[in-house]
Parts: sequence; C-alpha cells; structure tokens
Amino acid sequence: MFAFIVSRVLQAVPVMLAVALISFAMFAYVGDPVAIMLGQDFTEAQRAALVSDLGLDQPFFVQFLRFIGNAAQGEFGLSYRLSRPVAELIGERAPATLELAFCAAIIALVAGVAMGVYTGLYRNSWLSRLLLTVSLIGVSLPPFLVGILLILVFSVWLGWLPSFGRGEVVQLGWWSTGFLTWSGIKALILPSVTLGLFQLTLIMRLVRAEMLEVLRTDYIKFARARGLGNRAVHFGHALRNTLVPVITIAGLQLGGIIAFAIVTETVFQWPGMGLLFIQSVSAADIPVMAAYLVLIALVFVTINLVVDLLYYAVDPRLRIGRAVARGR
Amino acid sequence: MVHWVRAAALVAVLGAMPAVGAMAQTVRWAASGDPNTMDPHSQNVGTVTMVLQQIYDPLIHRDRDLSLTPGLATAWRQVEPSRWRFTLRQGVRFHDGQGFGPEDVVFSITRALQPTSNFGIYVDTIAKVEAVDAQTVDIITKAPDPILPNKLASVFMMSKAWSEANNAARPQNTRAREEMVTTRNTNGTGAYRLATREPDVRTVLVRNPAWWGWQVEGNTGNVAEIVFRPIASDATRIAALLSGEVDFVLDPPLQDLNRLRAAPGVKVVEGPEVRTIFLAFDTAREELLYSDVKGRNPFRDLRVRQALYQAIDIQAIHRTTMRGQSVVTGTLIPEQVNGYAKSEDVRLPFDAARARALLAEAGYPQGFSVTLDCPNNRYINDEQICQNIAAMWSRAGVRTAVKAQPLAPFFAQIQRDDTSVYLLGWGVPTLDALYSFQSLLATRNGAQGDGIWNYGGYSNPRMDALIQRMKVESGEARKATIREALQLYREDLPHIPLHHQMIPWAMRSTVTIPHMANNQPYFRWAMAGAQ
Amino acid sequence: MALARLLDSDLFWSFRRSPVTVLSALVALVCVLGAALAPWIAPHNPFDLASLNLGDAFKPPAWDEIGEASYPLGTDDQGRDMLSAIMYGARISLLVGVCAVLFSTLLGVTIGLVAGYLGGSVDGLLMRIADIQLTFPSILIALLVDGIVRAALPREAHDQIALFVVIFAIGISAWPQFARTVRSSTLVERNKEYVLAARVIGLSPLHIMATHVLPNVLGPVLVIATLNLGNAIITEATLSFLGVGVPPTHPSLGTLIRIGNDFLFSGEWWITIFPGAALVAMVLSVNLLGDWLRDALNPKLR
Amino acid sequence: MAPILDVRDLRVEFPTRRGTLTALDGVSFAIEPGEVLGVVGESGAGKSMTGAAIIGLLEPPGRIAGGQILLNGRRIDNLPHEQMRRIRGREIGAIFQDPLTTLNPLYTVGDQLIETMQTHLDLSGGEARQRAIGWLEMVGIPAAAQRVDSYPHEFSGGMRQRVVIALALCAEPKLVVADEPTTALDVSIQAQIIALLKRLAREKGTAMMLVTHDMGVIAETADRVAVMYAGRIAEIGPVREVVKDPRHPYSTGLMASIPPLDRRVEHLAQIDGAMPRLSAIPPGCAFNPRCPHVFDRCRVERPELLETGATRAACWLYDPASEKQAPEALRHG
Repeated sequence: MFAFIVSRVLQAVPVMLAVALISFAMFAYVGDPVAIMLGQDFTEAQRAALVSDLGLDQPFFVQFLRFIGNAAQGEFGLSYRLSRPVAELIGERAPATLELAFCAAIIALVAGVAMGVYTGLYRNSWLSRLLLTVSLIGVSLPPFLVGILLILVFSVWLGWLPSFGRGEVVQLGWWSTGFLTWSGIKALILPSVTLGLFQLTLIMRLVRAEMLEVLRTDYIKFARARGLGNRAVHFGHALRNTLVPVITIAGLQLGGIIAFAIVTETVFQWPGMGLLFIQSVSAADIPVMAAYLVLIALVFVTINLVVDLLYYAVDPRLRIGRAVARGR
Repeated sequence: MVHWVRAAALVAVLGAMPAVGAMAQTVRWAASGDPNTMDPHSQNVGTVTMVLQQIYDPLIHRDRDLSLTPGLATAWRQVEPSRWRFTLRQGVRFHDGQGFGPEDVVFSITRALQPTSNFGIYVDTIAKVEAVDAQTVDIITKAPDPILPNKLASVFMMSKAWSEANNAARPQNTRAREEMVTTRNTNGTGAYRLATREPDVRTVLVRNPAWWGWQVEGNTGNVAEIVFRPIASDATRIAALLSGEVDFVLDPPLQDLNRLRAAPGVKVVEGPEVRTIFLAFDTAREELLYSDVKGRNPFRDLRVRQALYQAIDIQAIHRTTMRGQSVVTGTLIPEQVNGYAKSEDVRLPFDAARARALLAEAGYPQGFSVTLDCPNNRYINDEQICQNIAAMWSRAGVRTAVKAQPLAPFFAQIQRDDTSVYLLGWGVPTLDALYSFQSLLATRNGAQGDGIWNYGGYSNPRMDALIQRMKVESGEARKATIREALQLYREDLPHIPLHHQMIPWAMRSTVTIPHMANNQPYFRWAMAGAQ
Repeated sequence: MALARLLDSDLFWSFRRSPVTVLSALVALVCVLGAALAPWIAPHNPFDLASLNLGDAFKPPAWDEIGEASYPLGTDDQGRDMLSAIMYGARISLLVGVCAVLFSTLLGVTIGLVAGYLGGSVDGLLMRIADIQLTFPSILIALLVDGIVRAALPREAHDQIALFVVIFAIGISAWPQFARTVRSSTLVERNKEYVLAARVIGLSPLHIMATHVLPNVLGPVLVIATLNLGNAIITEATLSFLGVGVPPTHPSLGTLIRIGNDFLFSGEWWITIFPGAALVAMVLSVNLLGDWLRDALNPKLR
Repeated sequence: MAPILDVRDLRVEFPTRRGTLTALDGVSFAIEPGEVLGVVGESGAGKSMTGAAIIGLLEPPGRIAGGQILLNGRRIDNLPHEQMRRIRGREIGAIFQDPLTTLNPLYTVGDQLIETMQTHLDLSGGEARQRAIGWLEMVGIPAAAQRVDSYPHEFSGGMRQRVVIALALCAEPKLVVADEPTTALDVSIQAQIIALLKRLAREKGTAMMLVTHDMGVIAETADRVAVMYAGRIAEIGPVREVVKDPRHPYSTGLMASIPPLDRRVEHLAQIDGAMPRLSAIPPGCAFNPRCPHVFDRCRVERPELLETGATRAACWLYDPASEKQAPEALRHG
C-alpha cells in the first residue's frame, strides 16, 4: 500500500516539474515582465535595477529553481492587475470554484450513475431511449450555450434564479461559503447544472456502456445461474464491477469540471479561479496565470492519485503488484 | 423566440414589484470593469475613479454640468500668475474621524507628484505647495497655469496622518510587485465610505452621514448603500438588470438599448460623453509595419491619410453600429471642452471615388495592405467600428486586417509604438483642449505630459509651438491659439476623427442618477426607492 | 457489385431501419456539403471585406417582412450574410474538427501499435503518459498549447499558423483513447504465429502486424473517431467562444456564437440562434451517427 | 423412476431481420436422477443453447418457442422470472466453461459461496461460512480455511474451476448443467476436474448434463450421450453403444475423431463440408448434404429419433418404411 502510494507520488513529480517549467517560462519570458512593470517612462538604470531585482540576469536554471522554491511555498509574487499577492487572490477565489465544482460533480455523479445504471439495465424501455436521446443532445450542446439558455429561461424569462454571482456568502475563517444562505444556494443552481450537465451525460453514457459490458460477462451470467436475485446481480455484482472504470472516468470528469469551470464562471460571472484566470489572461497578468496553472496541475495530480487509491480499494486485483493493467 | 422576449418583459414587470425591487435605498450597480485598486493616485482610469469619487473629495468638485464648484476648497484665485491660493473648508473630517487641514493638501498633491503616481498630467505644472495658514494653501506652478483648477478637480485629498501611519506616503505602484494598504482600504472625506472590498466580486459603499456636503444645497441623494458588482459579460449584465438583480448599469451595450427602453420598470438615460474616438496613423516610420508596402510609409503622405478619411462612411457607422449613440465629429475635442470651435468641427465628406483617386495620385492605384490595431473592450463597440472601417478601406483598395485585443495587451502594444494605425478614444477630464493636444499631438520629447499618448509619432514644430502657448496663455489669446491648433489638426490629418461617444446609462425606474458627460455617476445626487 | 454488397450488408440494413440515423446522416451530409462547397455555393463571400456594406447590417431573415431574399438568414452587425457566414464558419469548424481527429487518430494508432508491440517499459511509459494525459481535460490542454504558442511566436507568425495550433491543441488531447484500443488489439496479435513467421523470413514484424491489426481495430477506431469529431468541434467552439481559438479573420461557428451572444437580448436573434443551431445540428448528427455506428459494429450490443 | 429432467420437443428461436432462426428444433431427452448425460457436437450444434434453455438463461432475443422442460415432473420453461430464479442454483446448478471469467473478481470466493447459500438455504452467516470452507475442502482446495478469504485472481485456473464447481453444488441441487467445464483448462488439469465432477456427482447423487465437444471426456464420464447436429439431436443412447457402435452417420464420423484427445472435434476430416448455418438448414435431414448415405427421402422429410436397438438415431436408414430406398451401404439394418 505504502509502496503503491510512493510510486504514484513519484510519478506525479515529473508532471508537476513539467507544468512548473511551462508556467515559469511564461512567467519569465512572456510579455516581457520588465516592460510591463516599468510602464512607459523609465531610464536604462531603472530597467537594469529591476532586471537584477527580479533576478532575470541569472542563469536559467537558477531562476527556475528559485521559481520552484517559491512556488512550493505558495509564493507567486503580486498580481500585475490587482497588486495583491497571487496566493491570497487564489485563496479567496478557490472556495467559489471548489463549491461550484463540488455541486456540479455531485449532480453529474449521482444523476449520471443512476441514469447510466437505469439505461444499462433496461436498455429497451422508452425512458431509456428518451434519456439516451436527451443525453446525446446534452453532449452536443457546448456548455457555454447551455449556460446562456439557462439564464434566458430561469433568470430572464421565469425570474426564479439569479443570473450571476454567488449570492450572499458566509465567511468561515478564510473559506467563504454559499451553502449557508438561501441566496447562495439559489445562485449555485444554474452554474452547477450548466457545469454538471455535460459531465452528467458523459458519465451516464459511460456507465451505461460499462454496465452493458459487465452484464454480458460470464460472472454475471454465473451469478444468475446461481439463482441470485436481480437486486444482488445488478447492484451487488454488476454495479460494483462497473464502478471500477467509472471511478477513473469520474476522476477525469472532475478534472474536466474544474477546467470547464473557466467557461461556466465566465458566463455566470462566478467569482472563482476560472474567472480570475480568464481576467488575468486578458490583462496579461502572468503571475496569476502561472500560479493557476501550477495549482490546476496539482489538483489534477491529486485527483489522479485519489483515483488510483480508490481503484486500489475497489479492485482487489491491484493489491498484488501491478500485474493487471488499469481499466480499459 | 418572440415568446421569451415577451416573457422577459413580463419578468421585468414582476421584478419591478416591491418584493424584488426596492430594498430600502440600496442601489445595486453593475458595470463591465472592476476598479483594480482603491489607491486614489495610482490609476487614472474611469473604472477606478467612478468608485473612488464617492469616497474621496477633491479640492474642487464638478457640478452636474461639469462646471467647477467648491469642494474641500471653498474659494480659489490666481494671486500671482504662477500662484494659486485655495481657501479650505473648515470642520471637514476624514472617515476615520481626523480633521482635514492644509497639511493634507500638501501631502496629497506631493503624493500625486510621485513617480509612481498615474496622475502626473494633473499636477505636472506644480512646483510647490505651501500651507499658508490653517485654512489657506498656496500652489506655485512652474509657469503660469490658467487651467490648474480644472486639473485639481481630478486630484483626491488623502489624510497625511493615516497614509503615513499605513506606510502609504507614495502611490501604490501597480506595475511593481507591491501591495499597499491603499490597494484595498480607503480613508476619504467623501459622501460614502468603503464597507467591503472584494476585487472582481463586490464593492460595498455606505453613506457617510457626517459628510460636509449633505449640508450643501443640491446634494439631495438618499442612497444609503451602494453595492457595486462587475459583470463583464454583456448578456449577463443585461439579464441581471432585466431580472431585477441590479438597479443600475453604467455601460449597457448599445444593441440592447431598444430592448431596455421597451422593458417596463427599466429606463435608459442618454447623453454625450466627453470622449472622442479617432484613428491615429504612424506618421514617423520610414517603412510601415505590417504592410505589403516596402521601403516607404504611405501614411506619411497627406493624400493617403485624406483618402482613408474620405473612404469612411461615418454616417453608416453612426446609424448602424452606434445605433445613433454617437456624435459624428471632424475635430479633436467635443463641445463641452474649453476651446471647442464649431467652425472647426467639419468633416471631410465621405467620397469613395475621391478616396480611390487620392490613393492613385499618391502612387497606390492598387492600394496596399495594413493592419488596424484595435481594443475590443475599451470603448463602445470598438472592435465593430474597426471592422466597419476595415470593410470601407478595403473597398477603397486598402486591404485592412483588424487586430482586436483586450485593452491590456492593446495598450502594451501601442505603447511600444508597435503599430501602423490604431483606434483610440480620448476623454478630457480637465475639460480643456490642452489636455488633448499635449497628450496626443505634442512631439514626444521626454518632458512630462508631452506626447505621452502620441504613438503615431506625429511631430509638427508648429503644433508644438501652439501647445507651448496654450500652456501659458489665457483669455482670448489662448482661445485663438487653440483654434489655430484645431485648424492645423484639420490640415495635417494626424488622426481621422470619428465621433464623440454617447453614453447611455440604464437603470430601474425606481432609481434616479443624473447622467454625467464624464461617465461618472455621482451618488450624492442619486435618488432611490421613488418611482 | 461493391455497392450491391454494401446495400445488402448488415450495416446498411441497421442504418435503414433507424429513421433517426438516416435523418442525422442527411443532416450531416448537408452540413458537410454546405461547408465543403461553401466557396462555390454560398450566396456571398463573408471574408471579402470589400463586398460588405454596412447599410445591409442587421437585416432579418428573408421570411421576415423587412427581410431580403438575397440574405436568406439575415445579416449580422457588419452586413455579412448569415447563411454564408455559417457555411464558411462550419467549414472552419469541420476542418479543425476533422484534422484534429485525424491527427489524434494517427498519433494514437501509432503509439498504440508501438506500445503493444514493444511492450515492457516502453509500453508502461506510454500508457502512463496516456493515463496522465487523460486526466487533463482537452479544453485545458488546448488553452495551454494555444497560450504557449501565442506567447512563443511573434504575432504575424501566429496568425498564419493559428489554425494549425488549434488543430494540434485539440488533437493532442484525444490520442490516448485510440492508443489504448490499438494497443490491446496489438497485444493479442503480437504472439500469433504469423508475426513470428514474419520475423523469421525477415519482414518487419511491425509492418506485418500493422497490416493485420489495423483491419481488426478499424471498427472501434472509426467509432472513437466519430464520437471525437463531435467533441473536437465543441472544443473548438468553446475556445473560440473564449476568444482564443481560430483567428477572427476566419470565424468558425464558435466565433459566430460569441459575436451573436452580444445580440441575445437585442431582438436581432438570428445572429445568435442560427450559428448555435447549426453547431448543435452538426454535432448532434455526428454524435448520432457515431452512436449508431458503435452499436452497429458491436453485434453483441444488438 | 421418474426422470429428474424431461425435455420434450424443445424449440428455441432467434428472431432476426432475415426471418426467424431456429436454433433448437424438436430436442427431446430425459435425465434420470444421478445420471450423467453427455451432450456432444460441433460448435454451434446447440449443446450450450440446450443448457441455457434448461437453466432459463437464454440470451435475448432467443426464446423458447415450443416444447416443454420438466424438472421433477414440474414444467419450468414457462415459469415467471422470480420462481425460475429460485430453481437456479437450488435445484439446477450450473458450471461454465472459463473459470477465469466465471467468478466475480471483486468478491472473495467465500463471499460468493456464502451469498449463494444464503440465497437458497436458511443459514446464518457463521454457518454459511463454515459450509463454504467445507465445500472448498470438498472440491480439493488446500488450506480452505485461509483460502476462503482469497479473491479469484489469487487462484490458478484449475483451482478456480474447483471453486466454480463448489459454487454450482453448494445449494445442493439435484441436477447440474456443466457447459464445457474443462475446455479452458490445461490438459493435465482436465482429468482432475472431470474426476472431481464424477466423484461429487456420485457422492451427492446429483444428475448432470455434461456439455462438451470432447468425446474423451464423455466416454470417461457419461452414462448416456446425446449427439447434436444443427440444433437437433442426431443420436442418443448409452455411452458405450454410441462410442463403440454409432448408428447415425454423423455420430460415426464424430467418433472417428476421438483418438487425438487434445484436438478439437471441429476438424472432422472424415466428413466433407461443414455444419450448415442456422439460417440455411436444408430441408429434410439437416445432415443430408454431408451424409455419405443420403437418399431422396433425407432431402425431403425430417427424420424422427428412431429406435435402433441400444440407441435412438434420427436417421431414415433405420425406418423400415424407407428400406427399399436405402442404399446397400446400410450396415446395421
């Protein structure tokens, strides 16, 4: 178990280094930070001083090492745009994104798995066919379009739900939450549905496919031949085996949710990291972009690790060595 | 489709009903941009000022017609050509309770003069500030400065004690990696004080009942709380207004005005802005960038500039892209600005045939290609205007590609002189022509303020001389000088003027905020809760 | 003869039996033809700036009272014919989508073959990269690649290769699916006798295997490719919606939707609705076809 | 004694777009308590389908279109799902071909045994566990008390098939349908598994339907044997008779292929041609295109199972009425 975790963590290191290199390259070379910081009026002496201040005259790897050292401590400098420490900015925005992603993931997972199981078990019922058709439309709609349509219907047309922002938030230490107020919860609905919908349809279709695959296996047939009831066969045997690949997929989807949050947050003006990132992109705010990248990579690597561990927990075959290849 | 439009209107009605609409005297205000600092001397941009001017007072206020009225100074006069004397208002207190006095004026102006300040253009002529006595301050200028009061109307007064205690004696340098207390905290003397500041999310201002101005006639505002939220997406911002989630949108998109006008419970207030949109040419380079013309710069040829001018059907842009929300112009400054002359506000006529002829005459019968640089989130429909013009120029033979980008990279690029022709909009906070001429048309010579936005590299000694005279002259002589400069502007065509922006504001009908030509809402005059 | 066999095949039979599939094939065909032949059949050339007339801006569709027959779906804010803009836009969207899928197919099949054939540590490494790659959502990879290229290249150079950048950015994220499918097929074939025989007689076993593996995986690869095409088109649209996709001089459907989004409340609904509907119709028909193809090629599911 | 299983005129159909395929047609046989009936034939002859029909697990869209299946005299082919479920495992056990895929990889073998027993028998958890260990011992798994908590992947193929056998028998059914129980195993292990099956069937008095294409296994295990061809029974009779003296020309060819024990019977070098596809079964006797003794009647009329002495064969050669047409090649007449 321990060795397994260690090996996975070690595999994550090169990924993090690669991402760090990319964001450092951005940080150091994109859009000439010196020019950005100095503005329009400067002397050569001022320029040289700033270059040496920032350590830009040092060899590449020295700069890179220092960047990594700083990044490891969460130190990414000050946002060019907002003149505040990047870590602080991201810390403020992270709860918004994480709460949104959490709700979207719950919607996608719960509804996706339930609908996937249903359509897998009763694949000829009219409801299954309906769900499948609707889900195809779901994957064919770009998320930004869904968001715009939802705003149109539920905010402008029906006036039920807010069209932007987080509503009232409650501060719990450094964490701001929208879960504790009615307006906060209402504000969460449209964005998390928008964000979850695409993943929901994907998860549903994947669960269905896995379910069909598993239902065709010999051990399901054998379980039936042993006289086990439908419930035991479907949920005890089929679903549990379906879960193995679904965990991977769900992990991937969670990553997708955080990435697609960029789009959703833009449409709903949701004050999260994605919106911060897009605003930083348009303002060429390199420190924020670099930090966001590193953070997102960290999130993904963590998700991957958790997925591996879950896998390990669900699939006993993995517990001896790594003889069996993962999933499909 | 028609259904939801009707439904939208219906919702707007519902939204206007008390349950949703009228929270007592709170105005929820949205605009596309968020102020990027709360430091009063750091960023000279409208998005910062629109919030800070509710919190800080300058020595001199502007009235509803933008004329000068007493602010923290009750009176001012030019005691000598280079010395202005200001009489300070008594009994004024900062939000932290400390009293306002001459030392704060000295401190604030000195602070605005710091290199990290972005307000140099307003104070660059000042040599010295002297506290004469407890209620008098003298400002000594390097040379006679007739329009100093106009400039000082844009310089906010800070507390010396508070700033020094918080290590904020110089403006925050937004370009360097520093965060200061003033980035997020304020201590002004103004009508509102800052209650909550969440960048990009929410800025809440609450009424300062102790403000001196509430005693002054005309400041009849009843707004107790201002909640400002930036909403970048046009559609979302309008949806929020229609659904009653916000009360006031500073910058509704032009194409939605008809919808807003038709929506019950929403009103659109229109008026001109003191901002002129124009195209500026690179007239300095020997060889044009981003063009297929090699070895020469067609824009150095007056005939080419004139051809491109006459190729533009400005009325079509006014009608279609601006939906009537623009004042077509042939000059550099709008009517509200001191020095404006009606006789100089004449455009070269739109004449496509003439444009082609001029191009041929200049040696470009087949035209040439060029890239038009353009911001896409700074001015009203900026990118669309550029595309309109690209189509018009292409028809005249000048194959034009539009490079539209957000304002940050756009400004960074043109500030490197990395452009052939670009679109810019110029506002005149001093309401004086010098501000425009000095920034946009003076030869860049390193002197503070001269040609700092002249990225086309226009340089004409005659123009420079006129600008120098504008700085020192006053009265009729100065008026004549400005007029001569405007004339020269029309002859030289360093720019193609397009129009002055109109700035519609949209608000719920329960809210009344007087429309201002500087695009700044003044909440001291705002009424909420009344139909 | 070949046609007769096609018409008699199970595939065609299951195709004909499903009206939804036939309909989606028709829609897809219309989209593809309209896009591919845009320069010849579109009523206007939306890229020809000189042909635009601002006076024609905001014309409603032809069936509206004030619409004009020469602009069947109306015009946009620049006076561009919407139908032509959509056809040219679909052309870009499809071009990017198809090229991106081809690119990832090529990459994935090659890597799958190599991993499956060589096995061992190479296989382990490649599959681990695939795992990691799969963790990163396509949209983020695309944003990243696009951002790097944008930053690394001067602006003129970037404009010229922007299309390729987008294709690369979208394509690079989809290869692991192909690689895994091909790899598992390769693993099965690797130990068969003919591969050993090929080695004995000095033929490149990789080549022999490729000729044996590829026909086997053609079905699944085709299915994955079709389903990915829909995704690629959506990713491109999303990138363009965020303003980082194809250059605005060559507006794709996503760009058109981004522009149209500004007119959502203004009453000029055709500028928003038509490009959006075209995108959804295109992606939906491709997805329906892919769905059908998967079921049809997988008889166990029938 | 009444047969434990009585299959009468069983007909299984698959509706397809090109018309209905008849996968089993007129299959009739019976199994006595404690008896082992071997079912042989080429792939696709309908052996496994017969087993699936009996345990009520035909793959859709396959369905029983005619005939009856009686278990202890009770009709089970038309039972509702839930009642049929109770019969499966409890009254009819099943063993599948590939032990590697038959066990759910995510549950320990003990879990799967306990689950099966608790479904059918009124046992407490502790009792079930004790019995599970007992069953593992009985099928010859060493250190059963420890291995009961192992996962399937921790067993070898042969051991897994032993677990499968334990699972099939643990609710003590009186009939076991074993579908190719040794095909997927190494030759060396096949014999052990067959021996185990034989021993358990005898000890528990369980009747068994042993489906295989391996005549060697049949010869060694079965009491009687049914030869299937193209969804029909070609010949049925005591194993010694059928092996030594097959009556049906197809059986004759099939038996000729016994010697190489490790080879699959599909390689019927002795019979030209291949078994027809279900969609193209010729009229008359399904074997007629390949039959060396074919005569006119075979092409027109379908033969019933006819008494041929020790066995019954579906061949017109044994109908006295067709004697005048039959060629002289008739050897057993």
